[in-house]
Amino acid sequence: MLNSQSLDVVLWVISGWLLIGLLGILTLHRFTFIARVLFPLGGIGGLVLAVAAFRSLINGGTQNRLLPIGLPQLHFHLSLDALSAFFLLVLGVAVFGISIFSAGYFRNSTGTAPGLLCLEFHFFLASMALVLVAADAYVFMLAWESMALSSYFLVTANHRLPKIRAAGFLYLLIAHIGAIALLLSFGVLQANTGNYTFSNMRMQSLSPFWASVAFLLAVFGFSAKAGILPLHIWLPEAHPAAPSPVSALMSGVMLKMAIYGMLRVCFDLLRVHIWWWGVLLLVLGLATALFGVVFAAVQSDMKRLLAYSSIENVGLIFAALGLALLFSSYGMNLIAALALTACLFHVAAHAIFKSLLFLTTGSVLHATGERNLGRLGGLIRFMPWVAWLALIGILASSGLPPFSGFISEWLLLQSFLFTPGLPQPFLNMLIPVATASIALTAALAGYTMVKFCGVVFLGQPREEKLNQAHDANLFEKIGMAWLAIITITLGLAPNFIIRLIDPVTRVLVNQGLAAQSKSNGWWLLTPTSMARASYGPLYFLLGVVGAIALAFILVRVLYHARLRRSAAWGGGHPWANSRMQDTAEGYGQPIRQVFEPFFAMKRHLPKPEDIEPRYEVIVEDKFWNGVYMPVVRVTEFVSSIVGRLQRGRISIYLLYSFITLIFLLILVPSARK
Amino acid sequence: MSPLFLVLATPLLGSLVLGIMGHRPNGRNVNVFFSFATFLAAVFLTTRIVADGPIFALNQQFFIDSLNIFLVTLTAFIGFTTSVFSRPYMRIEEDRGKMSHSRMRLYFSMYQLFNFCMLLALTTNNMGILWVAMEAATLTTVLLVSVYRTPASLEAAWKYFILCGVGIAQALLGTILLYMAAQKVIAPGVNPLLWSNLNAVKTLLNPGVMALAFVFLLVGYGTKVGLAPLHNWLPDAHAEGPTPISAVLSGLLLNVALYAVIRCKILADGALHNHFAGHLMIGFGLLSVLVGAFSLLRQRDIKRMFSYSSIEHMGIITFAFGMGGPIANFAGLLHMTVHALSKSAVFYAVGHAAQKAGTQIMENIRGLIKVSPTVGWGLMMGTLAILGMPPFGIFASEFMILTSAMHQLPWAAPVLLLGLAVAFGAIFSRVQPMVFGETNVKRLAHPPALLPVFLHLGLALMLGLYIPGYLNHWFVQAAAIIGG
Amino acid sequence: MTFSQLLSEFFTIVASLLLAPLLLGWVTQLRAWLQNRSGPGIFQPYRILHKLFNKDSVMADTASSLFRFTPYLIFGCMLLASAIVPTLSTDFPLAQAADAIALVGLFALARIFISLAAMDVGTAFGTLGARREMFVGFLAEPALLMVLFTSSLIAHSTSLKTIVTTQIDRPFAIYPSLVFAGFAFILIFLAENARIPVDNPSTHLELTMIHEALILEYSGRHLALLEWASSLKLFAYSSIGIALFLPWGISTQGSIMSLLYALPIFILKLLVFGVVLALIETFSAKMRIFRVPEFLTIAFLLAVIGMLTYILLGAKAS
Amino acid sequence: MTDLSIQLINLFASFLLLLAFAMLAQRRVVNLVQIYAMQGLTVVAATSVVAYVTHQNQLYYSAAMTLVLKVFLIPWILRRLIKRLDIRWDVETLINIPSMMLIGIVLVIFSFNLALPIASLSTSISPGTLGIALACVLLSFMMMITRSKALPQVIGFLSMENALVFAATSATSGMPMVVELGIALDVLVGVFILGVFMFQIREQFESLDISHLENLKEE
Repeated sequence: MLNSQSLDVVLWVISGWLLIGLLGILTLHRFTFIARVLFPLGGIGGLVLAVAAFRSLINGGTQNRLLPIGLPQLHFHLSLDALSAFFLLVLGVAVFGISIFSAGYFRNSTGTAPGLLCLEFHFFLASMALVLVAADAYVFMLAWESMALSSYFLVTANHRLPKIRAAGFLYLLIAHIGAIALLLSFGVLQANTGNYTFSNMRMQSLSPFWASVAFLLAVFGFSAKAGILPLHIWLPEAHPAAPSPVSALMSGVMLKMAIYGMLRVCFDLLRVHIWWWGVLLLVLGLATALFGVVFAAVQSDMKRLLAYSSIENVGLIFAALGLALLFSSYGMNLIAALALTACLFHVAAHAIFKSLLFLTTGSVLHATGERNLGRLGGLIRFMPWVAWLALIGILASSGLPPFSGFISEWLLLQSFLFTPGLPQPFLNMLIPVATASIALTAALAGYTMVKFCGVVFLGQPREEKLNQAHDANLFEKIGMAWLAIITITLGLAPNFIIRLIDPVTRVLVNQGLAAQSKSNGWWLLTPTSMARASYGPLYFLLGVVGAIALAFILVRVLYHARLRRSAAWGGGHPWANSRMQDTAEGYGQPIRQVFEPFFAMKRHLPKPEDIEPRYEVIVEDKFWNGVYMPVVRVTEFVSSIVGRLQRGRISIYLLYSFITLIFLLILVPSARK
Repeated sequence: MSPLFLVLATPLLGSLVLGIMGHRPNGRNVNVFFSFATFLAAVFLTTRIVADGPIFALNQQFFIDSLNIFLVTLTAFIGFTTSVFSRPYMRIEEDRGKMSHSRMRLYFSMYQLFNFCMLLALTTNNMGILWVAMEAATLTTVLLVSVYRTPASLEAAWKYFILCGVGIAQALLGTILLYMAAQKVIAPGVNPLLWSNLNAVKTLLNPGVMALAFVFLLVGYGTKVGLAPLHNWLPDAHAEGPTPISAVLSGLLLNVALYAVIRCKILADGALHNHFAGHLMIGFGLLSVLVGAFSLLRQRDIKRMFSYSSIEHMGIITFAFGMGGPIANFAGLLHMTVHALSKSAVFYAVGHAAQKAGTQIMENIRGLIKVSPTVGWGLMMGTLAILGMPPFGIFASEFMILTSAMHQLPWAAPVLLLGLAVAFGAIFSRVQPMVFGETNVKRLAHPPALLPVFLHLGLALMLGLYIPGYLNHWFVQAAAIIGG
Repeated sequence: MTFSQLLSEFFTIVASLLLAPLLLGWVTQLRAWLQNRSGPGIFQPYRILHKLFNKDSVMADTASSLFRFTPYLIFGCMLLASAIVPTLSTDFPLAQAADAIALVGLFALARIFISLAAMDVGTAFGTLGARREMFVGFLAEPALLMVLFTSSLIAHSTSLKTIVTTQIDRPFAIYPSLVFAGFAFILIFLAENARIPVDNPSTHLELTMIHEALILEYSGRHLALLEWASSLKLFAYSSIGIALFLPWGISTQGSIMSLLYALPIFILKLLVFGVVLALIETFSAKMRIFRVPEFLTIAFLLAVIGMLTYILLGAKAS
Repeated sequence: MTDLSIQLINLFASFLLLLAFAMLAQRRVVNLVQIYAMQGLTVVAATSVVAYVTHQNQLYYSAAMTLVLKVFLIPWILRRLIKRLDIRWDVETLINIPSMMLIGIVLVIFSFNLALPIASLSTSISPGTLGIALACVLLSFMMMITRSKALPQVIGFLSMENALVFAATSATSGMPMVVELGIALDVLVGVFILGVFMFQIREQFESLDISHLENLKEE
């Protein structure tokens, strides 16, 4: 009884968000009301959502509802099972932080009216939640497309700039094409029964061919949303273009909707698994991860950098997903559960720390009006809150113990080390390469994050105006602090999260890790057995802290604490100034050198005779010229041919009808049979 | 029978009155009045149908069943909203000296006559009268398209006239063959041209004649539907006439022509016992989708662009009916309805946008939501509705069409995917900068009538989320009638 | 968690704290001898540390709290690192706290903080050093992970304890994969501990220096802690090498006697290790900074090949 | 008696076909109008014969209507147009005459084959003529395609109408009266509209050459 309510709660929250949006549009220009009342309300809604989802995760079981709207033959089917609940939990937790932050973030001066922003923002939230509880193809697609649409309007909030408009267009186009692919995939899954409910799709048993068709269409559709190679092209354009809280939502939460879709289709709707599906996802994911992190390392715009790092993380999640698929296709369900746990854990971890990082960029943007790393620096002195909170996010996202990013990485590598059990020898060949690329990705992520943090917050300010930078306001602080706390919790109490993930994996591959990790005590993370591997983040933390304390005390006791301040040593150089620090470009230089073939680079080197010499390097994505431009050219060519149909000569038009008529008349005899 | 009589008589009377009274300042109001009266009559009729089912009238010369009742109502409704829209629109045109008094008179009286012809074509049971009504509709719209008397409009009207005239002639030949086939099997004394009678005996009709007849009918009425490659008149005619006319042409006349095609298909299917008719329609449909979509990429004139999108949508609908089956037919009918609503809404918005900017060339229309947000959002929302974005109704119908295509004709699904994707890219990449961005144009002399725009969009939105019971009932029944 | 476990843990920590500077001194001394110099003696590191601790520490005006906090953290990380690697016994509580992956993560944590600290002051040298350090790191770190994985594949476990015990218990056998891994490890060792040919700990030449550029702004006790930390790092790496490649002699049960018995063997191994290191450093020349990527890529590939060979042969066997 | 009438109808039919070819071959507009009138006359004759044989009075009405409309009224209007617009010049065809003839013959054969299987179903007294009617339709269609001036196109259009009426007569011995009326009305209105149009086209383009009507097209 108590349990059956949590889906209702979710629905109430969804309708509440829609209501808030409408309120926003009614009070179009009353800024303070919208910012200080409506947005926090939405945040509370997120919290409620999280609680409801948490409860249904604990209580387990599936709840269904049927709303009397939608198509006459197909009313809205909604259901809440462990998978949806987990993602709802992530959504709710993230939204709480982000909404509170937005309450302090949005200024009255932005191009779009605040009420409109409020509407779009909350419709975005509602559609995401609806995606997660959809139980038939129509509702799912409806919510999916509304999600794309509302986020599009948020991205183009500042539509005065042509660049942002272009980004928005590219985003919506790719999202729409992906959506059509998904639609077709559902068309295959319903197996011509004309019944689009997921429950019906589960019952269908498709032939391997049709199953693969559905799978491939789904992969296409969801990769378009998740930004998997080669459909990533919109992501680094669209995410930075949006206002920072929206970027946080898109990078942190919306990408996970694609993951949810993949899990739903691959593990829930498609009951059969074919091994090469897993390999495909694995390869796609790893390629994306490596690509994303390498590009992130050379960016000089802080939000673009984060966007590329999102591509990397989603790639890792995809890889874990593929590994799980691979294992389950061979019936090794326990290890599949391990891989899935890694996947879901990273979903949660990334959702939180990436939102946190995007929010910090928001505060920086407000304080300095700068996004370009080359013009920032030294902000830790003016905005310590933001800096230290950002540091937490950075440590998490570069996968360092004892933070959340490390756990998922650890689980992922553990599940990789199990692969020698696979029956196919040449799959085993894949493993070292895969593991190596994951390790490389992780290391490069560290590189990138040091660049991000070091250039933005450390060093000396590269511009005069940075000295007037102010710290985040209260709402912003609360929002970011919340996310930071969650990040730390994820890192220190992984077993707690794993116990939440357990029901999900039980639903998907009817295996779970909770029992195992319970048996070895809550403080130790032991996926399979003590002898195999164990990691105790609390021990770890205690060890480090203890050692630090020991050192500190010993130094104080045995020696002294005298400290003198003086100017930094410029290496004997009299005119040392902030311009001599390494720029973002300079920091990315080694990566550019090592991964030269990845990039399409345009360099401008200063010449001796230049009056004001400048060094400039523009790194571009090879996929744009390699994949997208050709498609565009072909389309234009075809359209030019089609255009020839309309040449204005009436005789020619008559000729068309004449020929059509004759052609059809020739067909007539065939009809008699 | 009285409501049906009212539905037909009101616009006819209206055209006479408006023709006689000549141009007075309140001519536009009279126009609105008559359209509204027609709409009321249609609503009255609808209630009657909802109450006591299909009816015949005037010894079976007229009939109303599930397949045409919603089209009648839709036609009357959009006829009314368009008259409301053309009040300020034509007034501004007049102020700008594009319309003389005599032409205003012509415009209003022909507008009513045109509505009459469409309603006649929809309600008649007689295939011959259907043909006559279609021809008459062509003639009236020719006059409406050429009402500006500019070279471009004359050229468009001329092409429209010649191409559709020839097409319609083919339809006449088809009708004659139909008659010929019917005479064989129908008992003497029973009128062999009445669709209901034909439908009763359709299985007995000679396949050879019916195949031939259907080809001529398809080419004939297909020309008016604007199926590629018979579509060439359409973009010209829709782009050069006054915008209200573009709205009704795209929103209503195409539907009426398609309605005629469907009636013929039902008979042909009955006689042929194979999918000949369906396959022809599928072929035409896919071709139209592709041609429409790829032509969209080359447009500079906004009204031209949206008329190509009409071609594309007609292609989708034809494809759906060609595919047949309860789901696809249902989707097709829904698509007809929602497309009519959304496309006319788009044309209203486009009309005002073009008037603001003083041009139809898209490069010169910018920043609509800055100068007048309602027009801007109207255009944006309408475009999204047309592009099949949820929660608008077109998404629902496309959802059903695509998913059922994926299993009945898997090879056709990629074609549709391509068409839809290209159309989306083409239209949206042009509309976005028109709605967003900076501008320096000034407000209009007369406040634009935006009620119709949002009324239509609201209905389209509703149909995406909730379809009323009786409408659903009609659709299901009509889908059953169409069969396939 | 028995008393003997705690004892052995404590014993290990103390041993590493004391032995680490000695190892450094030993290597320096050996190098001096090999270069026909009379070296400073192997206790020199202690003297240096003592001196530095006594000095006032001077800090740049622009330095933030992060800068002050970092040396303690680095020291802590390195101490923990040498505490979780089984040097004398495999039976100690912290063994469960962190496995091979966590160990690598620990090093990464230290690296990232030292680089951030170096960037904090905002001088040209600091950022330059940070960049180079991270640059060396992003190739060395995965390579180290690969090396560890090669042996964890053999032991079917990533926990160092299990790896070592399986190595000891198993009858002696030469694993080709371990040979590759060993070579890779040596290269990584040199790179990570700022030894010739990658870096030269005894110069301050801005064209080439990496480690020294990082800690250029530090002085006094902070510098002392960093120096001690780096010697601890050297020690930790050496003990990793020992644990992975010649673990024999490490006691598998934590009794005091076995510890006392294991200590001399371990020290012996360390001495040998120092000799090898000194020889390498003497006979090889410092390479240009631009050559470092190639050097590390080779290490990385060697490690990957190590894993591959294991799976190849394993696949053939099974 | 009936066989004679059948022969008569067949005769008229072939005469109609001949006229269609003549129209295809004719360059002078005035003569085109003449031929059109003769076509109308032929249709009238055929219709009245059918009416006489089948004793359907309504066919007499339609014959009379055709006579008034297509033999006198419309040709008169066309002649006035020609005079007023002063267009007595020769019409250059887009394809040269001989090849048009060849294509025409092919079309005739084609439509005969098309009509053959269903001719037996014809309820009229002379089934064979359906093929001819079909051929006439296609031929006038082709004429519309190949003429580059407005007026000849219209004439082609009208002759197609004629062929259709003939088809109605020959295939089904006449459509119901109401339909006939509607068709006639439409044709008449159509001609008027065309007439008005040509003046407007004329004043806008200083010519009736359709090649001027090619401005609306895709770049």
